[in-house]
Amino acid sequence: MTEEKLILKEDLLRICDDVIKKGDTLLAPGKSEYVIVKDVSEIKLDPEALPTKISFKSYVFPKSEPVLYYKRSKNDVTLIDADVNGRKIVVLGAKPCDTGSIDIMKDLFNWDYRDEFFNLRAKHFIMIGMMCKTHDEYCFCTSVGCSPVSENGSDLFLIPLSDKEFALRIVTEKGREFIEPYFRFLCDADTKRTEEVLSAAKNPETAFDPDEVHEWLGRNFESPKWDGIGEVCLSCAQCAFACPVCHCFDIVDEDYSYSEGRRMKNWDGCQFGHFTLHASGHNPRDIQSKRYRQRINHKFRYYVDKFGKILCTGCGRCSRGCPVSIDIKEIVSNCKD
Amino acid sequence: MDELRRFARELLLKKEVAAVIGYEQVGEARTRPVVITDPDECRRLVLNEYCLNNLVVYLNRARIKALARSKEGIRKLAVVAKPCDIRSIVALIQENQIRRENLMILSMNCHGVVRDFGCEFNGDNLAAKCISCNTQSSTYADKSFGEVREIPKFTGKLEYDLSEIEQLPPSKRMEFFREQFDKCIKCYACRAVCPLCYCQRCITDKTIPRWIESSSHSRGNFAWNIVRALHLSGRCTGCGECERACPMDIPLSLLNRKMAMKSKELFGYESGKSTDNPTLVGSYDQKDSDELFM
Amino acid sequence: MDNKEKHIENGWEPKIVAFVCNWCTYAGADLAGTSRLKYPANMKIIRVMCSGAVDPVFILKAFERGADGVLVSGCHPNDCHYNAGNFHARRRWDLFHALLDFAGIEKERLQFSWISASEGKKFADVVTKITNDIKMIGPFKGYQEMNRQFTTEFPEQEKEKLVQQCTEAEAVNG
Amino acid sequence: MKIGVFICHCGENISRTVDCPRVAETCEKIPGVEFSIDYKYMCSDPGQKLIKDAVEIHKLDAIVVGSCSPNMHERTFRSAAVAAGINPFLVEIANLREHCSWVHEDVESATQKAIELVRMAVEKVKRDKPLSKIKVPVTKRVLVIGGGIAGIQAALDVANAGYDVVLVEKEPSIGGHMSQLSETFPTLDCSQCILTPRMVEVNQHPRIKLLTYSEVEKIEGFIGNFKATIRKKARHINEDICSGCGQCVSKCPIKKKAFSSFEEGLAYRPAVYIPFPQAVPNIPVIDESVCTYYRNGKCGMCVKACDRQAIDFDQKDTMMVADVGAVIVATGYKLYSIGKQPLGSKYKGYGEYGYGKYKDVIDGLQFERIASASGPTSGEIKRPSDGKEPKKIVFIQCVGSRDPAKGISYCSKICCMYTAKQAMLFRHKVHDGEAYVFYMDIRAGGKMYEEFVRRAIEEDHVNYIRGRVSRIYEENGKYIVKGEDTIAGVPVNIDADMVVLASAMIPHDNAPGLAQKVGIPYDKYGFYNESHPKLKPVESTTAGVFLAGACNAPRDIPESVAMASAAASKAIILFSSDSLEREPVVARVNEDLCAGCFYCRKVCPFGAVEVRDIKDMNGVVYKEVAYINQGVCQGCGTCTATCLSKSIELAGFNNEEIFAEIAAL
Repeated sequence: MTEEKLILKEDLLRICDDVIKKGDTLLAPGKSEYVIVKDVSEIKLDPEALPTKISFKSYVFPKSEPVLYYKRSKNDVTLIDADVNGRKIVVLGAKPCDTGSIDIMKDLFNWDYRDEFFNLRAKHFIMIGMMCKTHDEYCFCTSVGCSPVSENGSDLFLIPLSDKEFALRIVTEKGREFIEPYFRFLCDADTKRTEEVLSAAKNPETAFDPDEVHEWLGRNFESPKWDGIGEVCLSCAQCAFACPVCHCFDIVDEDYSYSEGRRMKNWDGCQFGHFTLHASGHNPRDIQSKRYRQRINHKFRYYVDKFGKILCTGCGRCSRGCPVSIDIKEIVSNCKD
Repeated sequence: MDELRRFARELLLKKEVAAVIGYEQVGEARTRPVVITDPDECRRLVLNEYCLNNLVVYLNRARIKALARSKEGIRKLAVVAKPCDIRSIVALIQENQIRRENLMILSMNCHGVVRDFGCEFNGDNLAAKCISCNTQSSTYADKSFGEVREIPKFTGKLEYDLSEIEQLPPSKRMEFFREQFDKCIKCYACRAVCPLCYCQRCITDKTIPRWIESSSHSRGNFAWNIVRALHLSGRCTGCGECERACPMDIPLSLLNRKMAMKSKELFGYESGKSTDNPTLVGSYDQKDSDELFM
Repeated sequence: MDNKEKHIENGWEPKIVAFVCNWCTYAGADLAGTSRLKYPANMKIIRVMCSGAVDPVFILKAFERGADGVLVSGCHPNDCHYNAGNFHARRRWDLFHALLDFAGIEKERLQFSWISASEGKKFADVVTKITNDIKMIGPFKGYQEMNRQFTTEFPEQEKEKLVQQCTEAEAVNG
Repeated sequence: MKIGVFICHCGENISRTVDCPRVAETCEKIPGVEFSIDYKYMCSDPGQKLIKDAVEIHKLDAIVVGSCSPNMHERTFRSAAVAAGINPFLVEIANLREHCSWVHEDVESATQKAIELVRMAVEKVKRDKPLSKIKVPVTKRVLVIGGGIAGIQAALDVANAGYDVVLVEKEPSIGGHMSQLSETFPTLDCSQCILTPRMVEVNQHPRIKLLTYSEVEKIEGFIGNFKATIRKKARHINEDICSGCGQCVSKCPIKKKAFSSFEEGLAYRPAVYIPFPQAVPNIPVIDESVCTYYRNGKCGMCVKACDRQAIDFDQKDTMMVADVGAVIVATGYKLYSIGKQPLGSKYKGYGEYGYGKYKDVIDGLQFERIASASGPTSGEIKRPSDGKEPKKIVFIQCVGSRDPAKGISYCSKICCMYTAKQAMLFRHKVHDGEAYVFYMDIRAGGKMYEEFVRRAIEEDHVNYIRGRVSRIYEENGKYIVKGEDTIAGVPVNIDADMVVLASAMIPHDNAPGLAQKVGIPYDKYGFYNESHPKLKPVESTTAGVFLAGACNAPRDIPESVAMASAAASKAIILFSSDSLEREPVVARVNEDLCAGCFYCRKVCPFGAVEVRDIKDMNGVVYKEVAYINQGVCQGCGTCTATCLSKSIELAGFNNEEIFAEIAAL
């Protein structure tokens, strides 16, 4: 259904301005995270920028959100559901390695219990992806089935033709609905130029074959390779929290007075020592190597087995931000005999 | 660098140490901590401006401590440490976490490090802690490597100026910190990289009672960041790893630096100076200021 | 109209918590009572054994629970029932106070005193002073804004009120 | 958990400003509260019965009483709870009287506050854990520090009750200041005549181990189980051999190098000396600082003189450890006798009185020696400067005492009496002598004390002048005392032959040092604090450490003796059972989570934190953790607040309970 148009940057910004004026949330990559744009002058739309330090995950799966509220009375507890903020969120200029993240997570949030919070937010997302024109030593989107020009997950997709013009591809019906009111800004596409630009994309070299990794992981649950990583990793959750598709969470009850409180859903990280700590005191993943093994297995084996998708977009955020420079690409590449 | 590799290799060959904790190069402008037990692997060791990590944090890790433990007792661990990192060693010794006799400190004569990986080493990109550094080499170490060279003059600009923030009215300061802390996602990278955050279970992970709300809402974030700074008051040695590790770019060292200044101003105490000093918290002077008290 | 009047006009009464040691200040507060001294009813006391046992996180918790001000009070230096608990406490508070001050929490929000068992008058004076201080600077907005994030009103409370009104009405109407 | 709430009206004391029925009614709605009631007098028998009945009928697990301060009736209600079958630590008191009804006037706000106080108590009691008392064994031996009259009395009382005593005295002989006194007020009986038999009794008592010339180095442990380390200083005389014949003393060639401290500097003593003839033990000491042997390795006259070869120049200080169950501190006092303010002293001197400058301006203790039959003048009143008999003596009271400007605000209590005594003695010995006393007030409260002072004035014609002396200076061999008679309102000039200063009693210089070793608090002067000024006058705040005599405050002899006997009886009470019961409010470490930083150990005022090794399978230590000795811990909780990982909890005040209270605000 893809239809291609041409749009000038200034017109694109006009559309953005309108989005803001309408009171919808406009997200764009900022210095270290996706930020809510208050004024279009803040928008950079730089295809050569590296991925932000963390993805826009928190707008669809917040770092902390109330699930319900409770109030204790003498012989009873009253519950109130938390209402989900289903406001429209427009993400402008998302990297191809980010755009698909919601689709990947969607399976997890819907396979058994349908997470209304996630679904409602995801439904209101308008994803405007943009072709990526750079990569560094940590990027490996091509190894996990993604690419700098992938439209996967985007409702609209931008291809920068010059500083001033973009090719705009309408990828989904949702994208079309969004852009229809602004059709007056769109011109006819110069598909040849677009193709040229796309073919000049700098693909990161393929580092590994996910199928081989999958197969190797199945055979090497116990492998001395995990030990070395266990010694260096310091067990923080930077990797998990920066990751566009890591989705583990913790449920805690939080009193805010002696009788009232709320049940919160908070991000959790599998590298934390107490992530799997049982109430009995037993911890099945008591040492760091087991925890890192879990991380890799979850991403490249378990998730694939369960949902047929790799739980990784190859954005390289976890490696770039790792305080001790652990490189997931390097580790996964080494997952072979 | 070669000297370090040779020396470390010898240590392992002679079984004087159980392991060497050092840096290896990964990429052009980045190093990674490495734990070496095989003498031949010592060729991976490097010493340069990209040796950012404070490796002292590893000395107190259960996994690393286990390496040093054998049936015969406890063997030494060798650690590569910048002179500023050695202050963390001193602090850990003061707090009974490690023993000097179980350590082989391999120090580097340091001429400054970059503020973050991937930067070119020059005056613009000098790490904040190196700007006014006056300990380029250490006498506490067992051996020092490399030559002493001058630290480049800082020509960059710090994002946040402590004295400017101090001068803001209280409500503005609270606003500033709340805004900064609101960014926090509670990944606890700051805690993980801190050599002095060695608790078996951090106060923030305690659930009965819940000391610090684990949620990353404003209140939970404020409490966590304040308590983190409080627990490091008079202990933090200013290695700045927390701030570097923070994926959300929260200026954590502002608080640490402020508390270090206060410790000095109120009690004349500087952390990590000498193992003979009593710790700031845990000791008292009858003459401590009574100004706060009605 | 000064701040204090403004805040009082809104019908606002500050909520103040005191963490006091069992031996000196708690007994001092008892003495204020036996001496029938009068002070504002805004402060509630939480008794601990020694001022050295008050964790700074207690104070953050108190703010989280809506306290507008906190007092920590113990024995005078050298009078500590446990010899040195208050000396350790003093150092801790010096640091903590500096930290909160830097983080932008007004100095009046967290106050400290030494009140002995014989200083009932001082206790009453201190409570009066801190209550006035807090009335002056008003509700602790900084923390209360944080508290309000993700909170919800329970309609049930409204229901209760309604029920009460109805029963009252019935009573009036016979 | 089912909680009962009991709101007391305290007659009208609470109900006058707190609407008690409303409090009880409102609190009934708190989740967990099964039963709630108000009553006129909860502490009365019917009130307690009400509690017991409610527990039975409503099957309550814990109770909250809204009443007076826990300091008043916590015990009462805990006993009532025990009688009803509830653990006493599942009782919480909401202080509705002292902290609420008595201090507030507005019924509405006081009632609201009362509800909140009860709510806090309810939330705390929900989290309270049942606790039981801790039993600690007792070592039935007492350490007495100080061998003055108080220490002697305490030692004898304890020993006579059948328990062992270790008596430590820092001087070569016991006896203290009392052995220096001439006669004692108000009976004028000879001090040594009444003291010496007791000193001998101490020395011969089979249950008393006497350690003179010894000092306490440190005391560890806790009530019932102290471990005292004592330094026995080298006398350089083998005590086991020495017969006390005194040959060495008389042969010592050093005659005029060292002043006798027993004689208060009014006489010399040799390098090897017995402080005074009645000394116990009667064994000399060699003063290394003046002995020729220690100065140049020669001499040895004493060695030759001693036919039992008891001289041992190589003797070293020795350390010994005594296990004791109780400590009685009876370290006494010294006199404030500062002419000028010495460096580092907190007291300003009395330079204007010429003490230290004029030889005939002396202090009270020096006069005692001059008046003593065994003193340097054999009891004849003579001036230290020229040995002449003084005809006119001015006694000045309150030198130092009651003078905040000089650093001492308190009254030294004994000076009025001893000045009267000294003036009287002077008049008895020098019949044509004139005695003048400058006083501020005469404080003669005590049996026969006032009569005694009146006797000095009326029978012995001592001239009492109410007023202060401004200055003393020497003129033509006389000391001109310039003062004021504030009753007559005229200046007074007296040309005295001698001046006696009744200087203040102050603690020994090292009193704070010893207090820190023993672990007891002291006041700003250095006097040791009693646990309660009225009800626990001989207990220190450290359990098992008792106080006797002037180390606590200025005391005269009968008071010191009474206090000593009281302290002894406290120790004996302690020994009356084989183990002690302690309140279970103690701290406990979670060893799994302890990171072994030992900040708790650094802050513990009682040394209760020990190091415990956690070993791996091979027996190699992989972790050191803190362990709190339940017997030593006094339950202050300072460690709990210091612990960074919150791995310590104080029973009865644990963090969860306090958090619950905060939440209930």
